Amino acid sequence: MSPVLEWGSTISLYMLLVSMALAFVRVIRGPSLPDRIIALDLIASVVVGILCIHAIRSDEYVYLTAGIALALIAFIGTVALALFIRRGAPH
Amino acid sequence: MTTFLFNIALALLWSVLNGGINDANLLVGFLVGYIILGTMRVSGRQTSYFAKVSQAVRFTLVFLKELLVSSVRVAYDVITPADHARPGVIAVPLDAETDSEIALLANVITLTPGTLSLDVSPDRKTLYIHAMFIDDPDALRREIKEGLEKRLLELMR
Amino acid sequence: MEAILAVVIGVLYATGLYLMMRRNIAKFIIGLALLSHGANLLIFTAGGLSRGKAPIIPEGAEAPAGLIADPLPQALILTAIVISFALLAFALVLFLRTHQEIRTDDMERLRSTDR
Amino acid sequence: MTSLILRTAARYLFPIIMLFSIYALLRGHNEPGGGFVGGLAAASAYILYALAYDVAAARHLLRIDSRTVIALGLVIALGSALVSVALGQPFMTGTWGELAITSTYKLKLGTPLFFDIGVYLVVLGVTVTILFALSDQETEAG
Amino acid sequence: MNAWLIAPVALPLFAAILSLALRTRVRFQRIVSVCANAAALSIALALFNAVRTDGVLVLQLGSWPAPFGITFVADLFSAIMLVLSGLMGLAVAVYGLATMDEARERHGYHMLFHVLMMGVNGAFLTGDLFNLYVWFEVMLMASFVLLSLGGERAQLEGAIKYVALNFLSSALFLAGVGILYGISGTLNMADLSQVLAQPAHQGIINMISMLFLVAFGIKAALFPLFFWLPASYHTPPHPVSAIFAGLLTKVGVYALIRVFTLVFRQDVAFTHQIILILAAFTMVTGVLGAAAQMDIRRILSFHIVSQIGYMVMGLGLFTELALAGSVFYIMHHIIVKTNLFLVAGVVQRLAGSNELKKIGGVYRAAPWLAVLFLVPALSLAGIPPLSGFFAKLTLIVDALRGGSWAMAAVALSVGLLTLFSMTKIWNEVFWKPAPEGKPTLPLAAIPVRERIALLLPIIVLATCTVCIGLGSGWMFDLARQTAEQLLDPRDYVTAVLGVTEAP
Amino acid sequence: MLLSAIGLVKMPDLFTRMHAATKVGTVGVSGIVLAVAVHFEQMKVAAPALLIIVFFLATAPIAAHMIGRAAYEMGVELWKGTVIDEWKKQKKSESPPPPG
Amino acid sequence: MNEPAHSLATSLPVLLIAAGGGFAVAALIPWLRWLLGERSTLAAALFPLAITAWLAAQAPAVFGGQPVAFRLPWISDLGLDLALRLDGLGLLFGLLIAGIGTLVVLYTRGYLHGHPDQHRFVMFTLMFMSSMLGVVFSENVLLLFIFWELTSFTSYLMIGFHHDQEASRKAALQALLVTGAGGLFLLAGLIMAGHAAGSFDLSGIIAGRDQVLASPLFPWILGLILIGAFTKSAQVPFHFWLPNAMQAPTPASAYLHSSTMVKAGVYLLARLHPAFGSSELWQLVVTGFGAATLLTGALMASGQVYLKRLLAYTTVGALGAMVMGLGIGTDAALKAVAAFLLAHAAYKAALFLVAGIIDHETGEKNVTKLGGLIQVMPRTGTAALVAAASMAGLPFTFGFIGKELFYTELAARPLLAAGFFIAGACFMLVAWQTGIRPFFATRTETPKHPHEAPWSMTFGPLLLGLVSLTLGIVPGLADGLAGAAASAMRGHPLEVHLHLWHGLNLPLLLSALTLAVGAAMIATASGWRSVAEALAPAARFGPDRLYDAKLKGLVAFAGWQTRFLQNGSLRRYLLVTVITLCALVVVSFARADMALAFRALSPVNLPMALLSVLVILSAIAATLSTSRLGAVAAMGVVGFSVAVFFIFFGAPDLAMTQLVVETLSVVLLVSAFYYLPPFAKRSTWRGRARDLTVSVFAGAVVTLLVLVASGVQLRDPISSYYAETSVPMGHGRNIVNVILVDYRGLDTLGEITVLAVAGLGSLALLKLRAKAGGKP
Ligand code: NA
Ligand code: NA
Repeated sequence: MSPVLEWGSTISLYMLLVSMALAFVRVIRGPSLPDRIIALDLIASVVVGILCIHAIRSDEYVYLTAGIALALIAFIGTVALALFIRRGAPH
Repeated sequence: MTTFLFNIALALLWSVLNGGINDANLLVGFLVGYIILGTMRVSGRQTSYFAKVSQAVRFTLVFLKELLVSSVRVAYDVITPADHARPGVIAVPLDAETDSEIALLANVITLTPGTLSLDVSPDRKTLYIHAMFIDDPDALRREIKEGLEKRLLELMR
Repeated sequence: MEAILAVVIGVLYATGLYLMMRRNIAKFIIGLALLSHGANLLIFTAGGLSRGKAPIIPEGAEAPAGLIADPLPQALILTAIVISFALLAFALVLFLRTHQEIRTDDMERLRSTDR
Repeated sequence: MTSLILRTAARYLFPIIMLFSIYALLRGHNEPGGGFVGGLAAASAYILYALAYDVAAARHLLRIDSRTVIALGLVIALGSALVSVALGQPFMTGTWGELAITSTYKLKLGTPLFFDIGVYLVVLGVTVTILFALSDQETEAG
Repeated sequence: MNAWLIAPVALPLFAAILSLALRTRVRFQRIVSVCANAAALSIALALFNAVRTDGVLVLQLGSWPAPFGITFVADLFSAIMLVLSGLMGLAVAVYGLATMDEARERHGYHMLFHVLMMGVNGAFLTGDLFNLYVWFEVMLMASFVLLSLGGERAQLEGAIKYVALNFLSSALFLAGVGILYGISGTLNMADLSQVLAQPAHQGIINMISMLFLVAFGIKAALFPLFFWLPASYHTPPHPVSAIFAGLLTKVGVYALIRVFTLVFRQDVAFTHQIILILAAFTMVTGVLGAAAQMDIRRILSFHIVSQIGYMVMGLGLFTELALAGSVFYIMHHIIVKTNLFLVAGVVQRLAGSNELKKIGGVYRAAPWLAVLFLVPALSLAGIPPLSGFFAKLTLIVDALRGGSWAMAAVALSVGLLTLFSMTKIWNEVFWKPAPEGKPTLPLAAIPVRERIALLLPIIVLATCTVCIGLGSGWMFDLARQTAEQLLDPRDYVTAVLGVTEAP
Repeated sequence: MLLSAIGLVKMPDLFTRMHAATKVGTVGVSGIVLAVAVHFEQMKVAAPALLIIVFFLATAPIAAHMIGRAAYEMGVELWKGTVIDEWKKQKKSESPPPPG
Repeated sequence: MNEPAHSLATSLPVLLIAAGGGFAVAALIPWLRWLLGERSTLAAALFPLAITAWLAAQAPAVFGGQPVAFRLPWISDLGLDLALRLDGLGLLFGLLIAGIGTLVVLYTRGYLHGHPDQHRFVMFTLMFMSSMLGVVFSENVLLLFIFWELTSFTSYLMIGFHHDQEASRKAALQALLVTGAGGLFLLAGLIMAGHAAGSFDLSGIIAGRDQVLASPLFPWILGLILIGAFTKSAQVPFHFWLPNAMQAPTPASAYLHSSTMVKAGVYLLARLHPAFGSSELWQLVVTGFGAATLLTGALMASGQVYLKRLLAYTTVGALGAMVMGLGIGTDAALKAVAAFLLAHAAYKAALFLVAGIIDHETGEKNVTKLGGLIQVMPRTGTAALVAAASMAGLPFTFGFIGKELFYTELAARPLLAAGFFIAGACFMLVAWQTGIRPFFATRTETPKHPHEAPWSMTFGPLLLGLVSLTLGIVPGLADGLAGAAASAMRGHPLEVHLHLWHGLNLPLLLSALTLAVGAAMIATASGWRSVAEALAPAARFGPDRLYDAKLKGLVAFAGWQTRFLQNGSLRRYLLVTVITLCALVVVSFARADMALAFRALSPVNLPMALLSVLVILSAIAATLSTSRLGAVAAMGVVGFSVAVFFIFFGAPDLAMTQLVVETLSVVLLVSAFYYLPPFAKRSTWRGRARDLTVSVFAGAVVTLLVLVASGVQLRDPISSYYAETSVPMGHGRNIVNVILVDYRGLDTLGEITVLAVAGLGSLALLKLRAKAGGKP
């Protein structure tokens, strides 16, 4: 692995992790439910990013399949959450 | 016809997933897609598809440009301490008619940073958009209608 | 790394158990999920953390090229994940039904069968 | 009324997700994937459809009762495990053969593959059953 | 015969699928249910016979050699358990014909029952620790649903506790398996037996063994882990209670015995001493719990706990005779306890309740039922010459021989308290006149076909109880041989692994 | 990606936060995925990598739309700097939105 | 005596039939009843009659020192064999049991005439008789115990025969629990004795008595066995159940509580006398308890007015006398016991049967309200008179012989003699009250108009009276029987020669004095009664009340314990479970005294460390979250982060599955939480703190486990095999998947079954209610 790639991927990785942490802050702080949902959605994206970075760093493309799965499916959770808050609970 | 095209698209997708466009992959992909669509029974209209390819390419390019430009704008707003945003919700009258047209337009608008489709009015004539930088609502409306919607409709019809 | 993960696992177990001891049905469910995560991570850690490659043999090869992660714990966890998903789903439905039937989500009020 | 945008997207995303699920299923023996993930992905597709439209529509899309899907999956899984018994080998012994689709493309078929298909169907059926049932609650409650 | 080892699992699964596919056709499901259970019993008997003549049977699933694949093993202990589960399955299936309501049947009662049997049989047969976990889950999931199916308030409340504590048990079991694999690199129990035989790292192995002890202890309803059982067992329909009472906790006991004779057997002075202490408390708290109850099934549920103590006591004493006592006790108790729950079902049918205060006069109304109750009840209390006496006798003889005075005292006095509970039921339900205005129906009030379905299993099981008592010599020899195999697992290990490493 | 996350934390209201999260997130992931495609230099890998982008582009806006709509309908407050709200006007003139 | 007895081939099965056949015959009775109606009772009487006859036929051989024996191996490893043996003691008891059994069955025909459950009573009687015969024929002590327990249980059924009455049920339960508890002590004692002696055969224990006596456990062995015997034979302080058991129908009382079951304890002591009789402990304890019982029974009897209670207390006293004799254990004492046993059985059974007739015919149980019955029931009166005379110890009855023998032995033991003397006087009083007064006092009105009872009922008392009289006049007839029995008690042959006239000696004097004092007591009977009534409140502190209090206390304690443990709070259950786990693991850890030895652990990876912090924080956030959705979201973060762990440690399959499952879980939770109310804070501060402490501790224990286990690798994992064979044999490159569908496909099969059940179960759970309608 070239040093550029090494550094680049490392930096990206840390950036992604920081993103995740920040998104997590939003999950915790809210204040509204949609805020939390967006943050969760973002975390899913970040995980895709991490998957890709890891694919590069370990030189294994097999992780990409997981990325595809997440890219395709993660939004369903978001949609469900959105529908949920829109409906409002019966209580 | 759309169904058939979609089926071909799925076959291609299959091949790509399976690591190469070759006869066997396409065949299997087509079969798989056929089965899926067969269970779905998506209704469609007659359209010429291949003629649209060039339009599609053009549209994609325009879209990518929009995407990048407004990304930078949002990013700028994010990293600079001051808030430049002038957000608001505007209504955009729609020329798009079919579900697919409306949906695609809405998604494209959402993907374009700075704008976010909120909802379509029940009569399907208006799209409500949240935008981050509204200097002139009418200008923005025009921008969307002339830029994205027109090209999109060209592509779809 | 094991030490850190051991702490993570411990925290997952602790929070999971704590939530399961709450009087709230919904919290119980969350606790259940956390505990499952803890158990999965535990198998993963105990099975040996390797920095090897994914246990997938390259195309054309007969055996993995170098060090690979132990595939067995992975298979076990996969099974466990699915089972705990099934359990979570069923527990959720069960609690939902209980709530509908008894009109409370307070665990401490579900005592009639012991008395 | 759910979102028109969502509904439209669901119509197009559904086959794509399904396709991916089958891909994950069939390639699982050699690449990441397999019956679990495939089945979960397929279920996600139906759930998306149910979220966008309603449960009835999704159920219609499935065409057969989700319980039948489960039964089918179990039958396939059990049947594939029993093939070897019929051949006088222990239960679940993998039995492999090749199916030539074209001259260059030979499909390697084995009972483990069919077993995985069974897994796929069960996972799909179960996930869909539970979520549909939960959503039915809603219709009844609402 | 080896290939047939899978049948006790595959057959119920097939029956379950069939019931699922034909879920609207209740009559058909019933036929499938009885046939499948009858076939399972036949297979179990054939396997048992084969084990007795040919020794340990082994099936390497998928043709993968042990310890790489999953191995099914039938030694005497497994074979006995299989026969018992087959017998209980058939008895309860027949009984269910008369008592199960069609709504439950349409919603999968039969399918769940088959799956339950599949899980139970799988647990008895597997020689692989993680596979055991899977069978536990199969069994548990089916039992969760069977327990809550119908959704009555009590059922739901009971099920929540059942689910919660059994989930915890599974999580601990899983953790134990994970850690054990981590240190030993294998999941095959025979292999584990060899790997762990080396003297190193006993402390860690002990710690892990405690995970298993608690995990299985919850399933077996050991003190102080039994809470889920009295909270739930009296809530579902009677056939469900009966099969739970007969088999489920015994799977926990089976697992305890299997694991603590095959895998964790290095530091007996520590591990088995703990087991012994828990067994004593289990007996006492269980029987006292029963003394405080005023409902037939609640009394019986607490007695399950108490009796589990006896079964585990043999493991704790860890001599050949004591283990033989445990095995004997299990054989006896499965039959007796199932039967008592079945009788409770008939009482419910005739008197309308299982609450002692609300019913009575069953002796007058249905004297034969009274006899059928007395046989298992007295056996449970250890009255000779019924099966329970010999089981207890074996354990007590061993405890006294080994100088475990306290254990012997506990075992004896708990027997008396059991008698107290059984006579309480007898007094209140059978002897006491029916309360004013709530006459108890005679057996003749039940339509003939249902009566046959209800009574036939009870009669058969009662006969078994008497036969085990009178033929206790033969049964004892069997238990003794089983204990011998358990105490010296060389046969088992050789059969599974092919060769035995020098320890 | 990081930008989007910072945005998520920093932006004053939900809607503006959403802009940050979904768009920049998508672009960020796309960039990384492109890097992957370039790194592996094979069709076999690049194609799935590109698919990730496609799928992201296909799904992210839907999610964003759903949240935005939900948030708006549940009445999450807009930032005080919001300049215009035409939907509200429209809604006021119409009957209240149909539930569910 | 101890050499293996030779068997009489033809006689073998008969012993077995005697000991077990009652159950088989009992099982036939419902059919007999269906065939013959009430006459089935008469048919049933043939069974005990046949046994009696057979036993009588064996007498010559047995008297000749040739016991009949029978042995089948049963559970030899436990020391349990089906070993039966008929010797002198067995013969004496056997004749009593089968003979009186015959009479009792006959009696039942009249006593329960028209009773719908008559046949059941006969069934119980036969079952009981067989059990009792089993006790006295058993050569193996464990077998003896089996029959012992059976007598407890069958007598339970007989005592509770009038089960519609609460008092009956209570008395039956009391008898069962007291004798059952005693049985447990007995079993423990017998097993320990068997272990000490190296044999569970009676002859083996006798042969190995030196080991037993030398064993440090001997006091325990003896104590345990004595408790068993004393409870059965109603010795002080366990005597209380016997009078209460008079709730039983009279034939049962006559059978169980006079002639047979209560004598099982005496029998056991007699049986074991050759083994333990030589120990001082035995002599002290057995004599002491016997004497105490004798006095207690006799004194308490003198205060009673109800027929059966009068008889019951004298039975207690008589049993005490026999036990006392066995405690003393000299040749003379044993001879006295043998004779007294026979005498007592004959007169007491007769009196009970008479009491039953009186009750049956007059409906009156109180002796002070009875009189003049001789006019209407002469046969009964005659029988009563003779029996009472025997009980009072008047000359020319066998009771006199028995008493004389006792005085012969006791002459040298003034204290015991005094006790026996007082008791004898009391017995006279009771004899008067029960056997003479109702018939010869002034005629009184009774609830029912009395008639002479049918022959089936009077036959028994008359025959027994005849026996008392005959043996009283020609005591030599009993020489053989008493001699054989005494020999068995002694352990070597004893000659017994019974004479009516021993000459003018001290025993005779004492007898005469007893008669005089007894007569005085009869004259002042009402006075004695008032004394007894005045003392009655003292019974509150007696063992009967103690039994009640103990039973109540037990149930109360059980209730408390159960409410405490099984209090319905899931939280409590979880706490206890978790604490148990922690305690056990920590104890193992502390015991092992090991250091945390880390294996070559993987190095700390900074991104992973960051991720770990994130997981921890989100887990805590999920815990603290006050909103349902917040908790779900935090849980989602945990799930995603765990997936990232999987990514980094080479598990793409896991990561993918985890991610998809997490997404679906969120959908699932959200769909379900929709129906659940928002979180409410319910626990108190203290409760939360306690839960938190325990949870954290549990977490720490898990951490400890992982840490400790990480340091150990006993062998290379088996998974290298998978890497080598996955492609060539599993035909797949994804090893994890090959494991799932091939190597460990069975796991997966089980797992999808779990899934299927979860799915179908959820559906059923949700739907079945919908069908039921009911609540919304
Ligand atoms: Na049980
Ligand atoms: Na059970």
